[in-house]
Amino acid sequence: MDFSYTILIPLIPLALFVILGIFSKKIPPSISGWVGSLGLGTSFVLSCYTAYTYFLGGKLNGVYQTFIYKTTWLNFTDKLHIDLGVLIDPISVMMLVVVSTISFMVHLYSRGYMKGDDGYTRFFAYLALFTFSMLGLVLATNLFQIYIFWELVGASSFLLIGYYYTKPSAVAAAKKAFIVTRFADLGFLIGILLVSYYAGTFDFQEINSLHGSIITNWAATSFMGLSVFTWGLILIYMGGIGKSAMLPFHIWLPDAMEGPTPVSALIHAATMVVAGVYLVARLFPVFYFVEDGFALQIVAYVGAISSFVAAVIAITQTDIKRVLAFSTMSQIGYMMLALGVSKYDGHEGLGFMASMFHLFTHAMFKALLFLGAGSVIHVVHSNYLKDMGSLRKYMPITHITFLIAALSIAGFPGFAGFFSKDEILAAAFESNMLIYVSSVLVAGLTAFYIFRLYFGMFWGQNKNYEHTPHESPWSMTIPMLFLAFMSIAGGYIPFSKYISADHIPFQSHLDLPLAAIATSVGLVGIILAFVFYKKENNLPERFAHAFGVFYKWTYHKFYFDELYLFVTKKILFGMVGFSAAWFDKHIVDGSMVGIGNVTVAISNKIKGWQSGKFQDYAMSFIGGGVVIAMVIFYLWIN
Amino acid sequence: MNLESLLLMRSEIGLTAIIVLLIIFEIFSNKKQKANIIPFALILLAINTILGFFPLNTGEIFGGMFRTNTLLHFFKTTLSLGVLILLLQSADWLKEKIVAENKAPEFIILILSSLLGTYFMISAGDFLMFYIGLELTTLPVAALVAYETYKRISAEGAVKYILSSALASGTALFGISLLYATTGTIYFDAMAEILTSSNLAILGFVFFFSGLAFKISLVPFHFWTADVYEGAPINVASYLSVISKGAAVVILMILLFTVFKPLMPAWNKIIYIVTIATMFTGNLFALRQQNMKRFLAYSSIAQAGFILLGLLSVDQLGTATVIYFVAIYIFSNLGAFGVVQAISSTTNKENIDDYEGLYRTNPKLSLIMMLALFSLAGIPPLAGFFGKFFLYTAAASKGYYVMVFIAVVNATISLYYYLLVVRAMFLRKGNNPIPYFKSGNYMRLGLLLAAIGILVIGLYSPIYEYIYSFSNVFLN
Amino acid sequence: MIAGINIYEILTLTSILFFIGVYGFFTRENLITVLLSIELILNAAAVNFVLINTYLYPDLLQGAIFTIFIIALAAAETALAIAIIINLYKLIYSVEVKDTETMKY
Amino acid sequence: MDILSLFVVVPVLTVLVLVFAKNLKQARVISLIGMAIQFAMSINLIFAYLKERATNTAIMVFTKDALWFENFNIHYSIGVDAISVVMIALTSTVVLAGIFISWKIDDLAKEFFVSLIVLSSGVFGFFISTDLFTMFVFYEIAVIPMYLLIGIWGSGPKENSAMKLTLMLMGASAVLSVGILGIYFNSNADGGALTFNIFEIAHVHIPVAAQNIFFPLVFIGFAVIGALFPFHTWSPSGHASAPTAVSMLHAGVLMKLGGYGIFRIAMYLLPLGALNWSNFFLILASFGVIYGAFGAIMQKDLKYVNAYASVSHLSLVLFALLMMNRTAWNGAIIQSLSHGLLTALFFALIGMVYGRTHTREIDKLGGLMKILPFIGAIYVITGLAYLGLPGFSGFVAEMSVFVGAFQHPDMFHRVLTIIVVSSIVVTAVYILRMVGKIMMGPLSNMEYAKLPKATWYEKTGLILLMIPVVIIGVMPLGLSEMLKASIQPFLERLL
Repeated sequence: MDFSYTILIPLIPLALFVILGIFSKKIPPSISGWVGSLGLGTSFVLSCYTAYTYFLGGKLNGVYQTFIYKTTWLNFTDKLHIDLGVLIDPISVMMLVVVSTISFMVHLYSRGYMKGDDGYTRFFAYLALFTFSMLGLVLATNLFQIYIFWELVGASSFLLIGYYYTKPSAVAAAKKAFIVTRFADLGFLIGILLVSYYAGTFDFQEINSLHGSIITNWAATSFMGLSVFTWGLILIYMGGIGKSAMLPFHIWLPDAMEGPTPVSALIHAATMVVAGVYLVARLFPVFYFVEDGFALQIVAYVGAISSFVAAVIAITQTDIKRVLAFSTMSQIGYMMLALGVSKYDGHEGLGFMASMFHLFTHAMFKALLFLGAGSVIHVVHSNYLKDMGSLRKYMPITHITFLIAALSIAGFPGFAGFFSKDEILAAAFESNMLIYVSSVLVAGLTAFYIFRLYFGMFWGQNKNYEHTPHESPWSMTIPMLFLAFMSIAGGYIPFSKYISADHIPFQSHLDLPLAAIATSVGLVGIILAFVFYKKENNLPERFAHAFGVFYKWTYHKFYFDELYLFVTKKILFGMVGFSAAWFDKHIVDGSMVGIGNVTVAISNKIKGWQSGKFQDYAMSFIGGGVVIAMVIFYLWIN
Repeated sequence: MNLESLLLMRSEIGLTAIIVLLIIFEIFSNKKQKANIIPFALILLAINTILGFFPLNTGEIFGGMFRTNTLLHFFKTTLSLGVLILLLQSADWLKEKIVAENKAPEFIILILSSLLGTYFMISAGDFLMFYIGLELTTLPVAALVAYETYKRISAEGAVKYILSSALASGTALFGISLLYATTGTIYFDAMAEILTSSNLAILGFVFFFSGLAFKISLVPFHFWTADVYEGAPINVASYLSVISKGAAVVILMILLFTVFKPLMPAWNKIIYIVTIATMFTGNLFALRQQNMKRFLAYSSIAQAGFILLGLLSVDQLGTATVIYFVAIYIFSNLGAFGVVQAISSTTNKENIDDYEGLYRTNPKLSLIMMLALFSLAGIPPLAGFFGKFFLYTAAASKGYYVMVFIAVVNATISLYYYLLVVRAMFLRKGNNPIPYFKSGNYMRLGLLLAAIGILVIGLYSPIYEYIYSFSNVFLN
Repeated sequence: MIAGINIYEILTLTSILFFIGVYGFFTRENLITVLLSIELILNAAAVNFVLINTYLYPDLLQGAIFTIFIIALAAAETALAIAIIINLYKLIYSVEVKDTETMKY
Repeated sequence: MDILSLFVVVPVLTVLVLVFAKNLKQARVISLIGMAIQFAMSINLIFAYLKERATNTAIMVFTKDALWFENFNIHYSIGVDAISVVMIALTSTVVLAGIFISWKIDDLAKEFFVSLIVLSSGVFGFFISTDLFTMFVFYEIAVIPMYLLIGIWGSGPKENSAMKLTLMLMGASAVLSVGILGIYFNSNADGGALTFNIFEIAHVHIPVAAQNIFFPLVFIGFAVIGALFPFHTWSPSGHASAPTAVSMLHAGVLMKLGGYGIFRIAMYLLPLGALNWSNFFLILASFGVIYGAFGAIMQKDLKYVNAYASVSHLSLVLFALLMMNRTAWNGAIIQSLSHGLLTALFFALIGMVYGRTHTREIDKLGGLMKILPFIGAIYVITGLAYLGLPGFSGFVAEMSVFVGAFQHPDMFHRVLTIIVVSSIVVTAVYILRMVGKIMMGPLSNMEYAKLPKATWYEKTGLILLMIPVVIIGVMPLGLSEMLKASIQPFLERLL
């Protein structure tokens, strides 16, 4: 089969970006919106077609083939060269679908949401740029290509978060996001350098091949007790941590909510933030085989801890988008831990599949949640829960779709989230009890905080809105409806038939007891939320008081930001930067200037020699002659 | 000795003839015609200079007291070209003098006789002729330093000059007498054969050397320079700094390479020490100067230090580079002094501060000044760069890398104070800049010649090749 | 040839003469006396020439000739110096060394 | 007249014509024409080179040789390889852009353009000459006009900055001259005549002792203009005081002479010395990378930020050069190009902002993007390119350097590489700080609301510089292959 046409999928958005970007002043909004949506529509159709053809016909005697089309972009050495191209295998195809779907939906949605904004065209240009980079990322054929698009994704995220660039908070958030991820990418880059130095290649096929140099003799070179490849993978995963907002690099994600809501839906819920997961999945064989999966363990624990901490924090946040942000973080933690606990072949590789599955479903319902929140914010003009209430009367569609998404994320039986989450729990249960328990707890917390949102937004008592809320226009509701459909239907896709660590389909089944536990925990969460937030009452305050300090810490997100602020501002810039500047000004430059001053000073000191008395001159004349004679006699004799 | 052999003294005879003619003219011309002596003298000198470009065969007369060869002839021609430019630059100034106090002719006559002195000095074949030439070079200039009799500093400078130089020549004489004592001859060639490095000989050499070093104003024999330059009229200072210094350098080189060759290990060290001292002292003193004449005085001291680099390598290369650099130096310094002269003679301003904003009022003058200074500093593509670089090469060819390093450090220091002047002229706007003025044609011609020299001598390599071709005459 | 006096004594004498001149040059307050000390220096050199000639190299008269020229030039020098000093005197009515120190540094 | 000498002749002719210019209009038109021709020639040269290279396998092509000073064996000998070709292209681009940027120079316009073009002629001569002496001559010709350019048309403490800059650079070149003489007098080590010709010397086995002595001299002589720590201090003050076009030319081109000279002379002629000294200078260079970056964070003045950024990025060039392998060298050259273009862009933009708001204080500026959309957009793009965003030249350069340097078998070098790599974060910090503060955020001063938009000549200049940045960034393969061929001889010297 020939998948070379898939190159068009990223190139169309690129073309859109170039056109809209260069002529952003010329093109009227009415057109640019349509152009963008149509372009993305084509990519969407194409990727669906790709998925269709690949998953039906991509198998060669039971194994999903990998198709690679690439061209050399830059030669470093004989072995090391950056290629650009497309790599078609189950996960990349799956990601293609996710990215193009969500992006398409967001495009449609934004036409309504961004209406009347003076940067309308610019917005769509940025969206196109992001979509291009993200697609390039998922299609990457080698480490360096993925790094290239990794950076591009970061940049476009910077542009989109800072879209309202006159708002200081937005600018700050954009900078923060970029710099934090950049710092993580530093690890990524060094990791790439390490791996490529020892493996002599960037190419995924060679790196991942079970007979490749890495997997066969990773033990050859070790550094501080670990294989250098383990170090390399950990560093690479550091990049993943940054992009996927895992602990400890999660601090940028909440602030990133400064961006327009569609952006949050697209980038910071559905696609970009799962890049880390994708990266690990992409390198899964290496992660799994090198040093018996030491790096993979780290992935698992980082995922588990992040998901738990994030869920806890999410309970106390009052800004709905931030709640969703932490929820995203927690869900991605799920995916990470699923990968982490996964084995490689056959049914053992359940975790891998589960993680991808959850990635898919999560993209749908989380995007939906954001879009819903967006349409609410659109009418309420506030992000804060306290300004909302009993909106169900005014905006039925939003209400229903949001409910569906909430049930889905809460893992209510029959909804997409239920199935994927169940697989994850199953995988965790099989491998690591500790992680399993924590993730069950997280399930409960998730249900609680999401329904806290739900009740807080759509029930409770009516707030006095300056102008009465109304349902959003069709341009916004249609995508929501579609996603709502997906967040139910997505669960019934037999993922294990398509995606597995070793590309060999296997049969996965619903593990009822585990499902029962999870569901019941979820229900408890929902009920609690119902009790707390269905009607306005003082229960939350009482509990908050009961927990006291703990509540305070949670509310302040465990003071991560403050810590980082202290380290960067005070230590790095305050001390290092300042002292560097001082040193430069006074020591280095000072010494250079000093040479000059000394010369002038000497010249002032010795001016007295020229006394103006010609007899002194004569003395120096004769004296000089005599001295020279002396010197010569001295040097002469010996 | 037949009469043709007298032709070896062609340029000397020509010069003498000019002087005589001028004296006659001076005697028999009435007050109105006096002014014409300037063009008259200029034309005559120009003719003599042009004649100088015709080759002259090697030889010696008066039993070897007077000798000449291509190198000497070339250098004499260069000197007379320099004097020509000098006179061109002073012509307008002299005109006023004639009107005011009617004493132009003696100026020219004295300058020319001093030039004659340099001729005899450099082509001397024995110490007697050398001594006569030396004195003939010095005394007229001493008179010229006091030329502006109404100026106190002029008289003071003259006193310092005449007394110091008398002391210098006395010392040199004493040295010569000691050398005579060791060898029993005053002829260069004869002495070169006999001379051995006895202590007495070295003592004699040192005394003699100090006498000559005085002329070149090497440290520590340089102190008179600044005061005398400041006191003297600008063109006299210019003469001192280029012509008499250049001649002294050349004869010093000749003597070192021929007569004192046996003492080379000794004088090599002397030169080494003196060079370093000279460069540093000259530069360090020049940093502070405000008065342009004083400034150029110290700068010329520093330049003398650079010239000595060439003496360190006793070979054709060294000779060639020294001659080459002296020629370049003559043009560069004449350029600088010429501008100072032009400005001072119209506005009586001689301080660096007065030059502020000069470019905006008198662009041409400041351009020439900049060319001259950059040439002195050794900035390509001006001649000075080539001169300096070749001097370094000469020193390095004998492995004096440390010396070269010290030299380049000094070159950087010197660049600093040359840039101070450039700063005043170009960067500063100035509160009351010197107003625009149009200097006379003589002056313009003089400056033009100097500028051409600065530009051409370096880039046009055949000049150097030519100098190199005959630079071995004293090395065998 | 003077009986009983050998060349070394004479060279010593002339050297002493020379340095007396130098000393005078350094220390005299008055320009004229400075000029006198220069004469001493020149004469030291002149005497040197003559006597070296007669004692060491009597066959040729180079030294003697040289001496004659020295005397002549010394006279010229002195005359010029005197003229210049007089000129200075006309300007400042003083021939003191200390009055010739306006230009310095 | 051969294709290369024209690069020196055209500027000289332009200057000669300029002398007769009456006013600003004529002056700028004349210089524009001259430099446009120069630019066209440089573009043509690239293709001519590629064509020639296909058939000609010599190290240098388009060589010409004329005897100049016979008994020093000094020749006016010229020739280009890929490295000099791209450098020439860079120079002509920046100079042309500089002419556009200084379209409205008011004071002594004629003299300004004259000095600018004299400077550029020196640079061109430097890049084409293959004779040490000629090279040195052109080098100093290129340096000295800076004094006037900064001193007359500069701002702030211009006189001191100009003096400091000139003295440090000329002092360096003085040291350099000693080194060159040292090479010259060792060029007959295998017998044969003394020569200044680089490629004749390249065949000589200069004794190691001599190499160890003269390598540091030559290296430092060039490294000062390449802003090597601790000799970089002329550059911040110099840049800050210089007028826009001069900063562009200086940071964009003149500082490249350092890296080029080190590569072409120090590395190529004294490889053993290079090997012996590399560790010492590597430490300085890597320190300079980090140090410059941190220095840039703390600056308040836009030009200072950029100046320290240049220190950091040029130290990266030296770092790569000292790594002594093909990839790193490749990266070093591309980094020179990319930094040249980007920093020129930055200075141009800063100049435009300054020309409108009359301040370069970061704290005083803010939110200009709304008022000056074009300048703002280019500013942001330049910033992103500067911090090494893929798709722009900076990324290609840095990655080549990092990967190349990391291929070094020695642990010490790889550790240094990791340290140096970490600079990309700091770079991001100061770039975003600058961009975020002055372009984004609320308008800091209501006065700025009515600032004039970018004019056509400003836009032309910016676009002119931006195009190659993007081209290199998007398809670097051609360039890197082209350079690779020319780097081969340098590698062979190391064996």
